[in-house]
Amino acid sequence: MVDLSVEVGGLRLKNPVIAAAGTFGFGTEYARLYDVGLLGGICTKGLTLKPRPGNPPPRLWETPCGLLNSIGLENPGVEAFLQEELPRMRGLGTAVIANIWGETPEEYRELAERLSRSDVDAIELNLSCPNVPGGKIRGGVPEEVARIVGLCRRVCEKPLWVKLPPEGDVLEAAQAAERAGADAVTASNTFRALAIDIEKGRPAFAGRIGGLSGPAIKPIALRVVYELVQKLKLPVIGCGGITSWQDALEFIMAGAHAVQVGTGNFIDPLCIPKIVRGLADWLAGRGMEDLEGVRGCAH
Amino acid sequence: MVDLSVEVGGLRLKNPVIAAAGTFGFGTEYARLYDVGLLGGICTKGLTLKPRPGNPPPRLWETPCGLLNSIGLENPGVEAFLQEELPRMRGLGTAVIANIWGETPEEYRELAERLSRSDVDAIELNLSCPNVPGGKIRGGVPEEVARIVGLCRRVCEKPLWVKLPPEGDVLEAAQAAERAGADAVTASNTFRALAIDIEKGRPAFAGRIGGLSGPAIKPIALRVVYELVQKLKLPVIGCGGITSWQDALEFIMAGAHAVQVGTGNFIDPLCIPKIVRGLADWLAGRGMEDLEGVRGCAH
Amino acid sequence: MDKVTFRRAKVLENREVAPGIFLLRVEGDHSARPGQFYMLRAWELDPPLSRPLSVFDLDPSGVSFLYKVRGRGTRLLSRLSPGDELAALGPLGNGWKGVEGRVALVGGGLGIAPLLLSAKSVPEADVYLGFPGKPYLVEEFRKVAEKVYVTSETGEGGERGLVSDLFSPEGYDACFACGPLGMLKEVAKKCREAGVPLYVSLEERMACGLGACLGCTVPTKGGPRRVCKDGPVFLAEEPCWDG
Amino acid sequence: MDKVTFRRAKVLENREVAPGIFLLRVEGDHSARPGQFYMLRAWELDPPLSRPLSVFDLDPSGVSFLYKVRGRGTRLLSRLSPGDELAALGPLGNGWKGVEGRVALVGGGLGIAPLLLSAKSVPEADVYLGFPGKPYLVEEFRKVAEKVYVTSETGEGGERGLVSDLFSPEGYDACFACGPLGMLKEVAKKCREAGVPLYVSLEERMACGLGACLGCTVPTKGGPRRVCKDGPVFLAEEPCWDG
Ligand SMILES: Cc1cc2nc3c(=O)[nH]c(=O)nc-3n(C[C@H](O)[C@H](O)[C@H](O)COP(=O)(O)OP(=O)(O)OC[C@H]3O[C@@H](n4cnc5c(N)ncnc54)[C@H](O)[C@@H]3O)c2cc1C
Ligand SMILES: Cc1cc2nc3c(=O)[nH]c(=O)nc-3n(C[C@H](O)[C@H](O)[C@H](O)COP(=O)(O)OP(=O)(O)OC[C@H]3O[C@@H](n4cnc5c(N)ncnc54)[C@H](O)[C@@H]3O)c2cc1C
Ligand SMILES: Cc1cc2nc3c(=O)[nH]c(=O)nc-3n(C[C@H](O)[C@H](O)[C@H](O)COP(=O)(O)O)c2cc1C
Ligand SMILES: Cc1cc2nc3c(=O)[nH]c(=O)nc-3n(C[C@H](O)[C@H](O)[C@H](O)COP(=O)(O)O)c2cc1C
Ligand code: FES
Ligand code: FES
Repeated sequence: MVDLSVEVGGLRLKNPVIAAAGTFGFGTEYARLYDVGLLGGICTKGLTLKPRPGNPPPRLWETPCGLLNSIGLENPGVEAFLQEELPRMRGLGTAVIANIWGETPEEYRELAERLSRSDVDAIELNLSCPNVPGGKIRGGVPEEVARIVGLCRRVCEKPLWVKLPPEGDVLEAAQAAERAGADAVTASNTFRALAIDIEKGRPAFAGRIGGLSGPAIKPIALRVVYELVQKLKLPVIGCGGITSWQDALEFIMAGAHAVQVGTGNFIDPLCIPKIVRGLADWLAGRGMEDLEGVRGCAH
Repeated sequence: MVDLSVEVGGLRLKNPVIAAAGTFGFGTEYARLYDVGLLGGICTKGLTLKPRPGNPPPRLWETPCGLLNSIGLENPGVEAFLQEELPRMRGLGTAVIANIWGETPEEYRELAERLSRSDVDAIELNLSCPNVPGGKIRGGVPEEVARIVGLCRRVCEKPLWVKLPPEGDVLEAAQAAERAGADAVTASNTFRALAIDIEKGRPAFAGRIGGLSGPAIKPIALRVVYELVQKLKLPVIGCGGITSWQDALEFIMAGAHAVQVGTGNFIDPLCIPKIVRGLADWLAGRGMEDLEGVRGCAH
Repeated sequence: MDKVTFRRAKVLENREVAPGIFLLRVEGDHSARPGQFYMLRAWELDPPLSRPLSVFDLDPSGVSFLYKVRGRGTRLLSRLSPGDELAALGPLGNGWKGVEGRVALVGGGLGIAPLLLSAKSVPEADVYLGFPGKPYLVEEFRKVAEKVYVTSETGEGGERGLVSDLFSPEGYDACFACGPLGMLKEVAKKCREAGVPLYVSLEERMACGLGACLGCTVPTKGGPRRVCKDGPVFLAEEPCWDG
Repeated sequence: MDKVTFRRAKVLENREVAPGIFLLRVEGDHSARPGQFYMLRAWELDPPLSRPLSVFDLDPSGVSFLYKVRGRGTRLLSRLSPGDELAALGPLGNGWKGVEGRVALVGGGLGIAPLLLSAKSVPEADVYLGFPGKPYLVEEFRKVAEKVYVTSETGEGGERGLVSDLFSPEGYDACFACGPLGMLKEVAKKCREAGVPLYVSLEERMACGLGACLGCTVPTKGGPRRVCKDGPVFLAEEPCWDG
């Protein structure tokens, strides 16, 4: 019998495939399509203290094998989440990871404190949103990471994951998160990128720079994970461009404890259960019982 | 009449579309297919002081809309280039830009000095090759850039272009190149990236990390150019994922003076002349005579 | 909440009914309310997103779509031949719930696509169809609605002019309009003046189609709304139109 | 230096001659020497690279290729129907210049692809074909060569066994072999012992196909060589084989 369950950053997941923040809403939307209890977990849309309306349209722009987005963290705010969304999410039968974003370190602390007293299974600090105009936090800068993680750690009993950008001093930022008490690192968020609407001669998005996700970024995201795993004691959750079990396996062979799938859900809405099944079949076909034997084998 | 000619970093080109280093050999290979005199210019394969055999196979690995390479700077060395390749290149009817790579700052100086006395039209310092094991130069580090460009500037009369990686402190590196006397900046080289061969459970390349190029990286490369143009006085030559005249126009609207096409040559070997024609037709269709009116319009 | 499926399905027909405009019929047991749509794809990773198309018609053997080749995705769709496969996610969106009484269905260009199903399900519906050139598929509408008014900008096969000029909301209990922004604004103005409730179908770029990614959100008087889930059909006064 | 072209061309035929193995015939005035190849593509940006396939045959109306579905690119090729378009760059590579006298052509699996053209152009050629299962296209070879020896690992339609076991270089002036590495090594050993010059066709991943990118370079006794331009045909002693 294959056992895909995994312990990652203080949290036991039934399998290592998690829906990435912002691509899976609060889980209920996809529940119309399939049993999302098959997932290892769901990261919520990024939550902020106050509700946010997000950016004006267009918010999406396609690039070759990639997706640029400029959502701007539209969300109902943490209180509405706790009252309306979380109870429904709890009924989905999978782990709930609250993804949060603050304009200041203090906002992160406040969010972490509030959520720590709630029913979520873990908290993921989004230190890396490329398209929030007011966003002063630079997740690639070790000092800022240390400050925010430290503040949150003190008020948060739940497993604390830190989601980093794929750019900047990623390794040093991850090490800063480690020292400040994080339980796991998610690598990575989207890449800062640009599209120009040549009809208009203007950037496609009002906020100009957007975040690039999808298969296009996979080889870079995989390299980031590979390098982090070599230097970090913390478990790494791989993310970026995963659309198949083969992609997921690449990240696991690079040393990831779990993976997150974002844009893959748009390419194939049944992507995550297919990945879970594919990993199980692959292991079974080799007579292996779990992923321990392959995790990090490519080092 | 549309005039696509452009002055970039001390060099007048008949049009702004240049073949990127390492993807177009020494020009003669593609001359079997079409008149490469249609190009704005050709950057040579990266030249080193001594001949280099490069890396073992495989050297290529496909990723979604992207190409990972681990060529390892195979080249015949600068002397063989000057004696055998350059005379033939001169007969092709387009500008010749010698792309060079040194293991140390002194090697760059020696190469620049040697080529400055030759018949090439410009020299491009490759400060950013991701897949040379001995490569200690980090083009994203401003101090190293300043040192190398300074050394080369002193011995080089030809236009001196500096090719940067898309990662690291790109802006500061570009500013360092500017201060040290560069004539133009090429942005960018490939991204450091990884593929794992899941059959083997090992990285696809013997040297593990390779360089990612092709359409996949276009939105990030474009963002890099956009940001550089805002802060730099030097002309910027855009490079990364260009395969169509629309792509080239995006870079020009972002402020690039010229563009380089690499992987695009593999996707469509007639790519560059099509881009040149497409830009001319687009301008003609709008009743415009040159690219001045659109360069940088997206800022 | 309706059940949504994501399935591979065989193409039964993909016929060019007018230059650059295709009628695509896909096999399977599909369902939809008027105004609902599917996300379709017939490619692997590039382009990454599926393309939203309104349900044009339903029949026991399948579902059909009417689309115009605009860019890469619709060009790829147009190359499908009978027997080829595509993948379809749907039915999506709130659709149009219909209303009591006399109803006008107004479509401009490809905006006619969601109207056939509406005409089929609303007993007293008049149909107004506006074409840029030679009209197409008008017969399909005549089969299900008594009054079908046709305009054409060139005058071929219909009254010369714009459908928004021809159309008058007087005497209707409700209207449903679909088409280019200019036309929608014009129709909205007339309906507002006549006090007739107008429903419009909006278009926005979509990634998930399910309401999860917030990629298709538009500002409305009631706050941000997702076109894919809260729409695509809105009461005309809701969206904050620029103008 | 031969002229190379890059052209769109219509598919005339794309027939599955054995499970997963297709014979693709493409329209146009094509040329090639034995052992030369084309880079083919029938997709836009993804996958980025074209696929190298040896010329199987030439006829006045076009050129044909014999290929096995291995991964994404060949799977996409296998979906082409007559009338569809693909793009072809070629002819590429040095090809095999042929030699005087009695020649043996040895092919294993898809390695038979470049041999038909050779058999057509070398007057005194014997052909050795090895198949994993049921043989295919053997008739084509019988039309152009007097002696065609066939092996099959299952014994169907030929002598049971491996072509490299059956084959003996005695009495030949030269050999040309094409197929999996194991087979090539075996044939090379026999030819070396018999003192018969052997030419082999190598395979490597390719980006440009023209000798410009150095993506297909392999180490040889004479230094690095590009399979696409200095090869794909090499004298067997040149490449540094791992073993
Ligand atoms: C709910 C809904 C129903 C629709 N129904 C129909 C229909 O029945 N018939 C029809 O012809 N068209 C319909 N459209 C528009 C259709 O989705 C677009 O024409 C199509 O997506 C264009 O894709 P493309 O790749 O050909 O164009 P491209 O310009 O290459 O597309 C690039 C990107 O822009 C998006 N995009 C481009 N135009 C539109 C648009 N008008 N609306 C939303 N996204 C767009 C694409 O989805 C893609 O992400 C509908 C749109 C929506 C939102
Ligand atoms: C000069 C030459 C002639 C060839 N002639 C034939 C032929 O006539 N018939 C035939 O069936 N095959 C031939 N091959 C092999 C054929 O090119 C590969 O099977 C094909 O490229 C696989 O592509 P894929 O997308 O299906 O496989 P994938 O595994 O998805 O391909 C992934 C990548 O690996 C490359 N690749 C995979 N296998 C090979 C290989 N064996 N050689 C080179 N690159 C490879 C692909 O080109 C691609 O870049 C030839 C190869 C070369 C170099
Ligand atoms: C539409 C969209 C919205 C996103 N919103 C968030 C978010 O709210 N918080 C966050 O941490 N990451 C967000 N992301 C980033 C993803 O969670 C993920 O890190 C990134 O897309 C890379 O993974 P992928 O290539 O699998 O999509 C968003 C991505 C997309 C495409
Ligand atoms: C096969 C290959 C070889 C390359 N060799 C060099 C080189 O020798 N010197 C260099 O500066 N850049 C080299 N590059 C980088 C390209 O010149 C270019 O900067 C990069 O590929 C991004 O552009 P593209 O997406 O258009 O390919 C090489 C790229 C490829 C794909
Ligand atoms: S398309 Fe994802 S929320 Fe509408
Ligand atoms: S494939 Fe480019 S050199 Fe051979």
